[in-house]
Amino acid sequence: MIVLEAVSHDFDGRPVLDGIDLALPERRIGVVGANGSGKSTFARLLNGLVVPRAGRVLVDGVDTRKDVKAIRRKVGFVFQNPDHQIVMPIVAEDLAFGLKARKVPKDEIDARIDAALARYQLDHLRERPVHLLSGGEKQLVALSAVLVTDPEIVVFDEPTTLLDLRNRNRVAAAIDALPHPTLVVSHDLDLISGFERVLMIEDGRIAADGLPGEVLPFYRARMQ
Amino acid sequence: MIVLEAVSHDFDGRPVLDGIDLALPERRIGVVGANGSGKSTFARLLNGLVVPRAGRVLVDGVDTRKDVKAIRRKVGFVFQNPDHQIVMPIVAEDLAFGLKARKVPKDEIDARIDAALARYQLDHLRERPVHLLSGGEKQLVALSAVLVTDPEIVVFDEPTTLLDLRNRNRVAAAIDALPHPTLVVSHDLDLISGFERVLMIEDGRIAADGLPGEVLPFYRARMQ
Amino acid sequence: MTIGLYHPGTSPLHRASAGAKVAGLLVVSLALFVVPSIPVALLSVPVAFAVYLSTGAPLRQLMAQLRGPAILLGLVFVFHLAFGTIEDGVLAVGRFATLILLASAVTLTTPVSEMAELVEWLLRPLKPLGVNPEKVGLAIALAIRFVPLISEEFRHIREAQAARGLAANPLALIVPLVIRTLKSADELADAIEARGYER
Amino acid sequence: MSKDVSTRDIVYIALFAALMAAINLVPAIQVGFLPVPITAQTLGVMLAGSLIGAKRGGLAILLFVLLVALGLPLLSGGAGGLSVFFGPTAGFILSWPIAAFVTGWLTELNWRRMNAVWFFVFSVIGGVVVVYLIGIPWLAMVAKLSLWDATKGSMIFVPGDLIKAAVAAVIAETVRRSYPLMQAAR
Ligand SMILES: Nc1ncnc2c1ncn2[C@@H]1O[C@H](COP(=O)(O)OP(=O)(O)OP(=O)(O)O)[C@@H](O)[C@H]1O
Ligand SMILES: Nc1ncnc2c1ncn2[C@@H]1O[C@H](COP(=O)(O)OP(=O)(O)OP(=O)(O)O)[C@@H](O)[C@H]1O
Ligand SMILES: O=C(O)CCCC[C@@H]1SC[C@@H]2NC(=O)N[C@@H]21
Ligand SMILES: [Mg+2]
Ligand SMILES: [Mg+2]
Repeated sequence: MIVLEAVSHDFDGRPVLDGIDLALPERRIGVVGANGSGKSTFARLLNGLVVPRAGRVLVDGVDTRKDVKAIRRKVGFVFQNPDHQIVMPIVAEDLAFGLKARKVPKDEIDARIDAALARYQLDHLRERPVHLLSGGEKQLVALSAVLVTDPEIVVFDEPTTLLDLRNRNRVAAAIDALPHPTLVVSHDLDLISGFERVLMIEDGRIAADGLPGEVLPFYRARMQ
Repeated sequence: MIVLEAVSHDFDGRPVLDGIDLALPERRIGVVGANGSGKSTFARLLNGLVVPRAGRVLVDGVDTRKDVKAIRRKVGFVFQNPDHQIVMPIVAEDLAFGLKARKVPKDEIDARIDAALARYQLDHLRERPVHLLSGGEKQLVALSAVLVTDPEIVVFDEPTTLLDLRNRNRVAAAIDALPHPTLVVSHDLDLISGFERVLMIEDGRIAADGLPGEVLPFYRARMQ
Repeated sequence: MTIGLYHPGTSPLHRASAGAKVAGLLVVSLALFVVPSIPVALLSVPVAFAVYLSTGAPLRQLMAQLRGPAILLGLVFVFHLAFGTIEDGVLAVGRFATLILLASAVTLTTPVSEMAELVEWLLRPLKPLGVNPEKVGLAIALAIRFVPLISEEFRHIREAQAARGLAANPLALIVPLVIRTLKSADELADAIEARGYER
Repeated sequence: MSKDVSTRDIVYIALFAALMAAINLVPAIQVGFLPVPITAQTLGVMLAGSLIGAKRGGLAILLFVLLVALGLPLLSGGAGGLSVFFGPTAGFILSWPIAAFVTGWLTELNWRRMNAVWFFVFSVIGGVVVVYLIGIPWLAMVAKLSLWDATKGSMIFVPGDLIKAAVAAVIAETVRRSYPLMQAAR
């Protein structure tokens, strides 16, 4: 479970998050909000990429400020642009990257890569150079590279904006099928319309919080 | 008016557009299609960025193969990612850049920049660094930089995919309000649902062509 | 990976380890400079040429790679004929021809990834000095990863500017290219940390 | 790479090494039977120093040299591999990391007053003077030329090198105004 206690943050003195208190026991959480409202900052809190100026962020009881290593192991993070999170030039090497960082033994690495690729029928891409994949394939590889490290929670920051409709549907289905608790930041409201809970951020505060059926129409109206 | 006569194109021998005949007298034209179906190639034909292997493309009677300079002056092109077309660090400098390339006199440049920025209430951004603007502001600056050169037709290739709802709405309103004939390639079907004509491209051919009310439901069904 | 000048094959050199090949190259270059003997210099060239041919790369590629060095060696030889002794000329040309042939043979038969591993291994003793071989390995992989990203960005930018009626202008191309790729680099750095990479 | 090189530094280093490789798409010019080509790549050396500073810029170009040694075809005419380091241009190539470091060091020292003119001056000091100081003696040694002849022959590079320094200066100044990198890094 994710817990935020009186979390505030600013960049160069400009407040971005402002006294947020939240407990998020749900398994499917969506986050919406305007450009610059603080969504990405909020998501980055959850795996310690951003450490708040004030307050605490706890993931399953672990403080992100105190044990970054444990947090990185617990929280997988999928970014908007797969091109900017795939580190190695070959698909299999990239999946191995996170495992090597965690000092997983060599033979186990191979088995885990096989399993992760099989999950989305990506086996045939194993030895392919990343830059020749389609956008949707790249995003699924990026997701596999996160799942292969066995996180407990997966956070997505706008994972479908760069994809076309068909690729978007492929990634949306993958997110739907995840057994992990998941938090998704997205401008694509359809993507989160079936979630258990949606937060709307405005000027660094939670301006709405509830079922998608309540929050999304409110957000749509606000954006007119 | 845009006219295509028996236009075919291939990249490295792989056919991408296949014998397209079209006359497009409408003032609002939308183009939809799956990833890789040839939409961007189609759009690029219209301002000579792509010269077809076979057939001719005429814009107001000018052949894109024969007079690229005239075509570039006639057809303004706005891309998906404004970062690619923005050259100079400051908004006003960037708007001036295209005018200088066209040898517009200095005092006229200033007046035209003022007018272009005023159109979308961007006056306050005149001296701002472009790379610190929000996505929507950037896309509107990119559009202004195209309009400032006074094109006769404006082509958009997925102009809203990177934007949040509010910025998307802002850009959509800007497109709606354009006095120019406009062609928009987009995965955002709402954006073109009020247009006069929609083309659906599939495997390099026009698979559907008509009113949005006819073409869009057909396309949606195809993408499931 | 089969990028670079590496030419895949099954020759004895292909099967030898990268470390052995580079060590061999070092020993031969030292020996050639320590022993200034005309017969050795004369003999070593055909031997090195045989090694070069044994890589099994297409003859045309092999010959094309030698054109540049051959011209230079010709110049050096003429210089010695004019201002020095024939012996010195033979010695100098023989040494360089041997070394260039052997070095090319090593490059042709060793994949870049194996070379990178060798570098990481070689740097290990420097750890106490603060050199981190794993970081060097990461930098190599990232540079290879960046090349297609840069060319993709470059293509987008060139197109967008042609569309704005801007003729190819190096300033107009490189400024957005640098800024866009720097932004990608920032995001990539975040992703590397998010994926649990330890500094 | 030393301990105080952060993950972000590594990514920048890799990026500028890759930019060096990309600049190689501008074809080099081979003059007469001179064994050294006129190349656009020193532009990358100057930019690395000007934009990411001494340590990172120098390491970026060093990484590029390492990639060449590993067998990637990143030099003019698609040359690469270990044999390059026995050739007449090896001195120039090995001078590049030092050149980037010097340009970067001067840029960092004078960061507050940087403008296009200073970027030009520092690009010339690093990317031309340092490069010639190391490259020309090496060329003389390998090609068995007198130092004087090698220097005279190398004067053919001067116009191109000055143009590259000017281009680097305008680019660095424009980037400095749009994306304040060096400040963020310190
Ligand atoms: N590293 C940073 N340094 C300075 N300011 C930052 C930084 N990261 C974000 N900001 C600023 O903080 C505010 C919130 O940014 P954030 O990225 O969280 O917004 P967002 O809701 O994700 O927006 P978007 O929809 O554009 O992704 C913005 O004004 C942004 O400019
Ligand atoms: N410059 C190019 N060189 C080689 N192939 C290309 C080039 N541009 C496009 N293609 C190929 O042509 C086909 C059509 O591409 P195009 O960009 O027109 O598709 P699209 O419909 O715009 O797709 P998307 O929705 O992804 O933008 C694709 O298979 C693409 O890979
Ligand atoms: O590509 C290579 O093999 C290295 C070429 C070195 C060329 C030197 S660098 C300084 C001087 N300026 C040029 O344009 N060429 C030379
Ligand atoms: Mg965001
Ligand atoms: Mg497209």
